[in-house]
Amino acid sequence: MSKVTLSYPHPPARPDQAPDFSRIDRSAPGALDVPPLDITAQDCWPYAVGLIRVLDDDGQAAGPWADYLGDLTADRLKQGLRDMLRMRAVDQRMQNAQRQGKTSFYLQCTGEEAIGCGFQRQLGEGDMNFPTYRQQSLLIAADYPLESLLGQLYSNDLDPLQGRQLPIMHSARDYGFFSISGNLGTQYVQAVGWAMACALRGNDKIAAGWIGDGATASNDFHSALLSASVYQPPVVLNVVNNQWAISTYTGVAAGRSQTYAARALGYGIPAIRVDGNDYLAVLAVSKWAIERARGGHGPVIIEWFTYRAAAHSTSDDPSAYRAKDEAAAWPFGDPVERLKAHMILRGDWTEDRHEQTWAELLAEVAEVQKRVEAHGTFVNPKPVSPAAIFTGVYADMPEHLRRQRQEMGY
Amino acid sequence: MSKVTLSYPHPPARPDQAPDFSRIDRSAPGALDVPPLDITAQDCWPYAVGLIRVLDDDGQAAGPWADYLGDLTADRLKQGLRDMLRMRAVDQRMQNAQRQGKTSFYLQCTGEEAIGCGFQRQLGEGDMNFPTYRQQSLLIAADYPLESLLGQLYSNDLDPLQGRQLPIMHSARDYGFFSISGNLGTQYVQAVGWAMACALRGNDKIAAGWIGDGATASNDFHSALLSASVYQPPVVLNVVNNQWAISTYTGVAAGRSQTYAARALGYGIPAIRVDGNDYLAVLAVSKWAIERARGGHGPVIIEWFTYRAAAHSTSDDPSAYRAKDEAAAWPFGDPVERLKAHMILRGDWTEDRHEQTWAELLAEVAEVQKRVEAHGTFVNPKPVSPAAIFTGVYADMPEHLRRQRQEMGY
Amino acid sequence: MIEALRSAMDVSLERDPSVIVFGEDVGYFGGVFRCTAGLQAKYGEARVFDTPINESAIVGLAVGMAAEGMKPCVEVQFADYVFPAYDQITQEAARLRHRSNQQFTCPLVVRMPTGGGIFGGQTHSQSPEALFTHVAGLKVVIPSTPYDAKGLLVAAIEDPDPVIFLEPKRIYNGPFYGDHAGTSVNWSSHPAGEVPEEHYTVPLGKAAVTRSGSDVTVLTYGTMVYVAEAAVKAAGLDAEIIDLRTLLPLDLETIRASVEKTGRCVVVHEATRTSGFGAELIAEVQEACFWHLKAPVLRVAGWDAPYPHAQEWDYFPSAERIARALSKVMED
Amino acid sequence: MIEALRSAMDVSLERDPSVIVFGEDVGYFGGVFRCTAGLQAKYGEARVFDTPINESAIVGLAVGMAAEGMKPCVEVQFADYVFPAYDQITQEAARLRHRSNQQFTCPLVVRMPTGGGIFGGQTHSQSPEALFTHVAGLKVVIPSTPYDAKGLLVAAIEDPDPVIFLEPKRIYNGPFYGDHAGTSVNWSSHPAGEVPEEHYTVPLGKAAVTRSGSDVTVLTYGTMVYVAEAAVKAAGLDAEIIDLRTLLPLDLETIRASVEKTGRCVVVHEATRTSGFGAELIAEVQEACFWHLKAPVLRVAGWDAPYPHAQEWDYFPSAERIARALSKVMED
Ligand SMILES: Cc1ncc(C[n+]2csc(CCOP(=O)(O)OP(=O)(O)O)c2C)c(N)n1
Ligand SMILES: Cc1ncc(C[n+]2csc(CCOP(=O)(O)OP(=O)(O)O)c2C)c(N)n1
Ligand SMILES: [Mg+2]
Ligand SMILES: [Mg+2]
Repeated sequence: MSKVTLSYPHPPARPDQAPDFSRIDRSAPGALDVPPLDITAQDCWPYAVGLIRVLDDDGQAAGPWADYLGDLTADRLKQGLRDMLRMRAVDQRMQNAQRQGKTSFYLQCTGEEAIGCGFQRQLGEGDMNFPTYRQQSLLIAADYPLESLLGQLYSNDLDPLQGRQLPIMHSARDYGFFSISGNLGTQYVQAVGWAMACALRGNDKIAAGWIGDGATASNDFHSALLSASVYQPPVVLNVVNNQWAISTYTGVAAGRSQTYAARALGYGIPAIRVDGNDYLAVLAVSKWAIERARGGHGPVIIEWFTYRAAAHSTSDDPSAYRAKDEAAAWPFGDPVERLKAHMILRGDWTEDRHEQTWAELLAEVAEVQKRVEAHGTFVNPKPVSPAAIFTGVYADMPEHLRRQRQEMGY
Repeated sequence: MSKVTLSYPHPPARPDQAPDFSRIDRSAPGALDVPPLDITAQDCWPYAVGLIRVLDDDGQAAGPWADYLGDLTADRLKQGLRDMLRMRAVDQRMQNAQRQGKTSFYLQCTGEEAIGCGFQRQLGEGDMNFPTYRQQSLLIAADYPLESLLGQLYSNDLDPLQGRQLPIMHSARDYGFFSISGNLGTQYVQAVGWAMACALRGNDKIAAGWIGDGATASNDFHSALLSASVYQPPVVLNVVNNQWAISTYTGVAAGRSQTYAARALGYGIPAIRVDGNDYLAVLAVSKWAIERARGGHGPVIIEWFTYRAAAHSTSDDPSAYRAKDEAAAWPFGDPVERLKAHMILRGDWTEDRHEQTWAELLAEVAEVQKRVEAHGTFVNPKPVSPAAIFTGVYADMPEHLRRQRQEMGY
Repeated sequence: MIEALRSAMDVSLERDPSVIVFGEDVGYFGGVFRCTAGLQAKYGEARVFDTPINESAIVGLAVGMAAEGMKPCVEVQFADYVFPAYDQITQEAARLRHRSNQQFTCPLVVRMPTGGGIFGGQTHSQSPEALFTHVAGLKVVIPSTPYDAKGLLVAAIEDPDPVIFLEPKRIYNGPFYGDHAGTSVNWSSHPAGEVPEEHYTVPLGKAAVTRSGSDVTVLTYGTMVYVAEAAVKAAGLDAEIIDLRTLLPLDLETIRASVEKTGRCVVVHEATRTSGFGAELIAEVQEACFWHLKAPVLRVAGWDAPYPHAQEWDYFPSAERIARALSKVMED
Repeated sequence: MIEALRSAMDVSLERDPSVIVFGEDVGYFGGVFRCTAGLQAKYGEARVFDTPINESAIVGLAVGMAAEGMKPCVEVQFADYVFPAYDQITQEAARLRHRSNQQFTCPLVVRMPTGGGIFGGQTHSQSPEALFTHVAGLKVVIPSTPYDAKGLLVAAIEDPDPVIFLEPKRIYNGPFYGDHAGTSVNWSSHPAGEVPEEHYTVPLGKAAVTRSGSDVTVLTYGTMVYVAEAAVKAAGLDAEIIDLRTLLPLDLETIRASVEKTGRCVVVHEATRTSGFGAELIAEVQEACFWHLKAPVLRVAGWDAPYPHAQEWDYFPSAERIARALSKVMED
């Protein structure tokens, strides 16, 4: 009898089972110190398999990373909370808009708001994110005009992309947000290329790559890590590990790798794993990583440990493949609730003000939504001219496209 | 002033400099023990950054890996030496044949003979290698008929591949040798797929993937490691690190990775680094790895540390990019010389017998060569029918190929 | 068509233990289009399983397995995502038999949803068939009915060579006549929507004449078979519509017979026009039927631009555009 | 042609600090074909450098750099090895301008030696141009003389959009008339072998009539320009030979003018026939010039099989095969 059998990674629970995160190690905040900016990959093992946390379960900020962050003003925290709430308001309303048939597609980042919101607030002018479709939070925290954001989602004349791209596939150069591709992974190595260009120009800008846990399996993840390891450009490579890739458990992308951060260590790139539902941990580690990159210490990988609380997209129903209420069972809670608790503990916030802010932001988004919808929705389309199909394929329109545009009647 | 500069890996010496391998760590044979077959990646760090050796500089076998190998008969050693010498004889003669214009292309594995020769002798019937173009040594040690080997190199009617492939791109299913592709890397993930098929059939066979240090940069290297990590098939993944990829120093493929073996650890695959110029170390580690795979303990990576003593191929002249006499300065010597020294030390061999064996093998190869050349060479071609272009594109020839064959006149 | 495809894999898994199905989300969940729903539960994880998101790994593993003698039928989630696997498909799978002089063969199927009409934007709408028809050693198949989908997929799985199997996702649930604003029709109302439960095959390499006529020949495949039907109706012509079903190898005989009869030809596909498969069809038609042709062969195809989201129906070759081409080709 | 290409990169590196050159073995060593020899020494490692063996990384990095505003000119060692980069080229570089509504653009050049005739076997001989001409957003260029090579490469580097730059390696050192057994000719003996040292461009999108004639039009490019010349001589016909130079966008005007004049056309390329670029040429020619055509347009192309090693000269489209097609097209 052969002793050989294949192995297939399984999630801790399927729909007929109770959520089970007992295998997840929850070391206390403060267990890991702040490494020097020039730490090498070799010394990074504890950070790559541990989890950097700042907020404890009671909402108290503690440990060396809290110290590293220094005293945060109440305004700074409110800004973070408002960013996350605004993000959530947009997600909720646009999810509904899609359900009402007003747009063809939507995709929420619920539960992951802290990551993009916190990271973006640490970036500088001219830095460039290479996001996936689930980093709309970067745009929110970059104060991207909601008109443009929603315009893209409705493919109407407020859409900066003239309706060309699927809703959620934003592009906003002036807000440090690279054009999203539907092809997973491709942006990751492009981020490294952009960062190399920054280094060659000596302009002190950095790039940030973003990728989901599932897409770390892509070839471009490898290409990116390899190139970053070889040329040492100023790039922060983010992995958002939200436990799922559509219906596929993160274990299928991880295999026997200890963590995604640990995989990066193999490439000789320092890597660090962070509680992505902890806004303060996000701020602290982002600050560290961005400073490191800008300071010429080379690339760094951050694995943001989080949970995709919502469905993959409006095309998806996770009840078919994962345990009911898994999100509620997530051992690291909800980023909004956790920051809120911290602020209340500090005396900077109250339940009432929270309710009030949420209502205010929902109203703000609703107001913008109404205005934007007047420019056309999926059920009441006022798309930009079909001639937009032909412009921008090339800088100058070649003859054959001119003929085709004519054939189309424009 | 920006603190950011890019980094470009450099070899220790260029043509105008003296060879310099001082940075290479040469721990003594015996420094590393034999890990249990079910060792995990996490415990593999010492093996992945160390170097397993058996033969010391005097030709003495020592340490736990020597013990693991057990007593080797003189015949076994002679077989190894003869394999390597036969390999070298073929390389020399075919290199010359190419220089004489008798074949379009050739490529030697000088200095790396121990690896394929030793590994192959530990494989079992039905195991399958997925080689690169520099593993002809696997064929030699599989007792592949020289007629077929040389027939392929001359693209004549003795070529099992009917002249279709570039010389050196062998294929020999019955000898456990998968069809070589000119596209670097592709075979590596195919090896994993074959191994999965073995596991699914429960046939106790294993697969062995082969890749050069340069080609570890390829996407398929990543795909292979990832898939092997996820499904845990019986596959031995070999990396032949011969310090060069054509003109490119191995550092360009390694980046800041400690070693190629260390990169594999990131994928959660046990990895081990071996002196590839030490025939006994090759035998020992191959035995261990193959036993491990066949025993159902999953994939394993071996980095064979060696040096490409010859040019990349007959199209290449390394004097343009690397230090003169670098091969001679290689701190781990020549595999033939080292095994010979060991055998002489054991009293199993003499300089005379060595000379005699070498002469004998050269004569054997020359004799076969003469016979094979009678079937046609590049200067005196007797290629198989051009109709071979059309057969085997598909199992059954479709109409359009039949028409084209007709048009060609066949 | 989804049930038909599932049934094809079901009967194949049942009959031949070397058949194996894998891809992204195809295992536990059963595929984002549900084509493999229930198969893992029925045949176990060793026969039907999920993979990491790496298309080159999916195909690369399949090549290794196929060489060993298994018959992998793998899914690429959208045809737009096949490109990371392009190297393994075109340089490896396609050539393994030839380069090894038949020592190793590569009987595998790569299934992928293709085409637009679902508001998927540029990365869920592409039609890359011509990028495979240029590659010797591959077969390229695209069904247009549930009956054909099952029969062709079974034949593809049983074929000894690698097959690219394109599934026009716009007609997964029912035929589509180009009227995107109208109500959608279900397969149950279509004769070819009926699919026998048992094993059968539809041979690769054979086209189907889905409407016979004498005025003009329409060469098309996939979703456009129905849009062409609508266009023919609109144009009021007695057109012959040929559903190619297999693009490589091409059933030139059926094409030739038709064009020799009608003397006119229009080629229709969703893919971008330049260097699309329509070009190959025209090259063959004009060579085979030159003396019968009464007018130039016209192409109706996707514009040479990325597939747009909002302007989808200006991009998608409409029945009106096809009808215009039909009328034009009749003018001469 | 190698010196011409090197000179094109040299003047571009000199003039524009955002030009950057990289690829496998292109740095210290100067490329396996020596096209970049001396450039690293002259411009430094930050401008000209070696990369790991990962074509998708090479192009992916270039896309990121180009988006930032640099002008990368990268080398893929052989066109046969471009496929790992196919995703980055076709899904990313080609569409970045369009999908971002011009926020980001992608001015990059991917250089690669293409074609056969050097006994390279199936992985050093392929001609993948048609796999790029189907992709909207790309330009596809292939020179046939040193003069054009330099001028086109400079134009490609200066072009605001991504350019696939195919270099027919068989004519790197001199024109090749298909007589593989004969002595090789050097560029020094050819008028277009002379290359000015200074900056100049040859515009993209313009074909060249390399021989004017009235009997028949030969559409071709790269190495086959010379083989076609030999064939025309052998056939004793007054053929017009058009060297397309840029395949996408195509110079249809020059083609149309010629075919309207001659009424006959033969298309020649090394790539496999089915769905090759010849198909596109024929589709356009028959549509544009139908009423002028006196005979079907014929294709002479590589057989639909992997490129063989020993049977290279049975595979490579020979002057005899072209001459046969020319005669055949004159028969009608
Ligand atoms: C190359 C490619 N393959 C497959 C897909 C289909 N796809 C879209 S999203 C997705 C899951 C991605 O999961 P992950 O990377 O974890 O990101 P998340 O959705 O969790 O944020 C898949 C498979 C794709 N877009 N691109
Ligand atoms: C995909 C691909 N890219 C580039 C090449 C060209 N090439 C052939 S061999 C080689 C170097 C390989 O070096 P390495 O993997 O270290 O193997 P070695 O020759 O040292 O045995 C290169 C770049 C190729 N064959 N395939
Ligand atoms: Mg995920
Ligand atoms: Mg090497």
